[in-house]
Amino acid sequence: MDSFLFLIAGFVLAMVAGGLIVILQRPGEVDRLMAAQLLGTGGVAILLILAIATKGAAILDVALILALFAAFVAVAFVRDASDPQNTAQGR
Amino acid sequence: MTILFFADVGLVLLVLAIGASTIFVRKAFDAVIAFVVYGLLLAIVWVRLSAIDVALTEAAIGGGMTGMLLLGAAARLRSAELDSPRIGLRVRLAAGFFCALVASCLAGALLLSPKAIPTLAPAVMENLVHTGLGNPVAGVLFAYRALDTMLEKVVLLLALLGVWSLAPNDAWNGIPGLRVYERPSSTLTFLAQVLPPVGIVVGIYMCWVGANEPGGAFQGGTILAAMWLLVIVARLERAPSIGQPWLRIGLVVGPITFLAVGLAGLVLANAFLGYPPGYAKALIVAIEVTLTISIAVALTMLAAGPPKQEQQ
Amino acid sequence: MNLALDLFTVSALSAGALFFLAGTVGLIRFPDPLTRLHALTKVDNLGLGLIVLGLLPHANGLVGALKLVSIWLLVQLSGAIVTQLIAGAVRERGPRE
Amino acid sequence: MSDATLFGLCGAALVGIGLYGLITNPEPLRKILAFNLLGSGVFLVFGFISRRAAADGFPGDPVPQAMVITAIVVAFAATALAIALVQRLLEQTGRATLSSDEPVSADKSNS
Repeated sequence: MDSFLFLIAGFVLAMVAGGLIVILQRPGEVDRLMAAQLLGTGGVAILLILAIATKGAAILDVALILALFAAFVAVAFVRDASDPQNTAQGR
Repeated sequence: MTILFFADVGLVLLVLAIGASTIFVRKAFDAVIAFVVYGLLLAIVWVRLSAIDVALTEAAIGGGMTGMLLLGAAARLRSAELDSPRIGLRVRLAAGFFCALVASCLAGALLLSPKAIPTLAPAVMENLVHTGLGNPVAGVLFAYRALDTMLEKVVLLLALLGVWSLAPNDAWNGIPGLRVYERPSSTLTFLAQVLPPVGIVVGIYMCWVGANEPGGAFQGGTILAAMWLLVIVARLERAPSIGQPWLRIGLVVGPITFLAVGLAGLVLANAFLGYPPGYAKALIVAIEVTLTISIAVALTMLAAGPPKQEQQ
Repeated sequence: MNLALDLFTVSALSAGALFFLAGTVGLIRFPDPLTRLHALTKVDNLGLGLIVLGLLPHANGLVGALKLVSIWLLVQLSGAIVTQLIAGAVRERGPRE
Repeated sequence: MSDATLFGLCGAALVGIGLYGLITNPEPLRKILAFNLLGSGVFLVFGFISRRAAADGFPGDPVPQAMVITAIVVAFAATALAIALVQRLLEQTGRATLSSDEPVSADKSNS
């Protein structure tokens, strides 16, 4: 069972890695804003699987914190991506 | 086990790729986004290294708070971004060679390190019983190396003094110039209303479990700081002016409690920062609670930056 | 009983992983930011949801299970709102690349 | 090769990458980023040591871990101070670069 869990964790990691690399390479800035969201979800999934597979209940806390801060950082992404354009137009 | 090893190789490659992109990408804002992603990824790496306490800290401070700070700075500096003079190819090659040399020396030292590295882990485990704590890392932070931990709080305050002292003369005691949403949307307002209650519970929980399980004052304080910043960024609440007495008290209450307990230890336990036997856990928990408050305030103010406007 | 639970876990986790695959393919293949955002949200809801569902039988007692579910709820909530925020940013600057 | 060694080597490589960025990037913000990258590489080396030293059945040696936690917080404080300095530099001079003797870039920032 454990090796199956690790297999799924590895698969999710591969998917997140692929998504992240594509997102970070796109020319538009808008796509990059999704990076935190993707890592938030995928990272939480990986950590939850690891927590169950290694019986480390504390890893759940890491997942919790990762989810919180992924949202926090995403807010900062959007703030700083859309802002200067507006103020530039305002000037 | 081999599956896990391959996954680890993939994780390392991903971390290296994203880490390298923070250096080699052209625009500063892109580099900062990559750095934030990198910081959050490192949390997974620390989990794989069985360092849960560090993973929590890295996700909260290394990824989240540092990311917030750098994103604001990158957006501010974007207007000043200029085609910086490219460093000549020869210099870059030389630098690359030098850096590769440093990295490979370090890698060699790691690979050639002796099988049994001197460790203090057994000593920590042996003495952990006397503190009444269950989390060895908290034991090290608050009993074994308490002086370090106390001075670290002082470093936070010193850094904050440094940031504040960069304010223009007329803005002293003013309101920090944290970047906020120009036109906050209702969605953001909703998030800033819904997430902080959850975050505050998680922050207090982190501080509470810190004695026995991974967690503690740093992680709890950082979460509280993040929630406060979220509320300010969404413009539900203004950043406080730095002259507020309650703010100043919040900043120093943790270090002062720590110092008071340390001085009391001089009398009661015959050593600075010694805990009288039997009271260690109660004292450490008291220190952790006050430190959580101080860390939350200090990190928020550090992320908010130097005061910009005069007090109104 | 044990076998049934394991079977349940395997199928739920596999289905969850499938949604992660779908999300990544969507991120790579979809033509504009809004549709890519759409692909991303499916990963939040169903990918993570199914994985949490599959892990539930192995959770550490009732408290552990509750924690798993509340983490998923947190991701759901913040994910939905953040996606809205990003979509707002996309709309503001137009669908240009 | 164990997993811990793998992450230790990753840390060593990150130190190299960060150092390169620190040397070759002229913008202060990028230098701050590179410095943080270098620092996290060093932390990972500590993580390797913490894992290696714990051969006696512990999950990890708590002493290096506690040091890394302290280091992460201090690195954040240093980053905050550095960023405040850069922003002040921008307000004062209208430029965010350290090289004052580059006529080409000076012209561009004036225009």
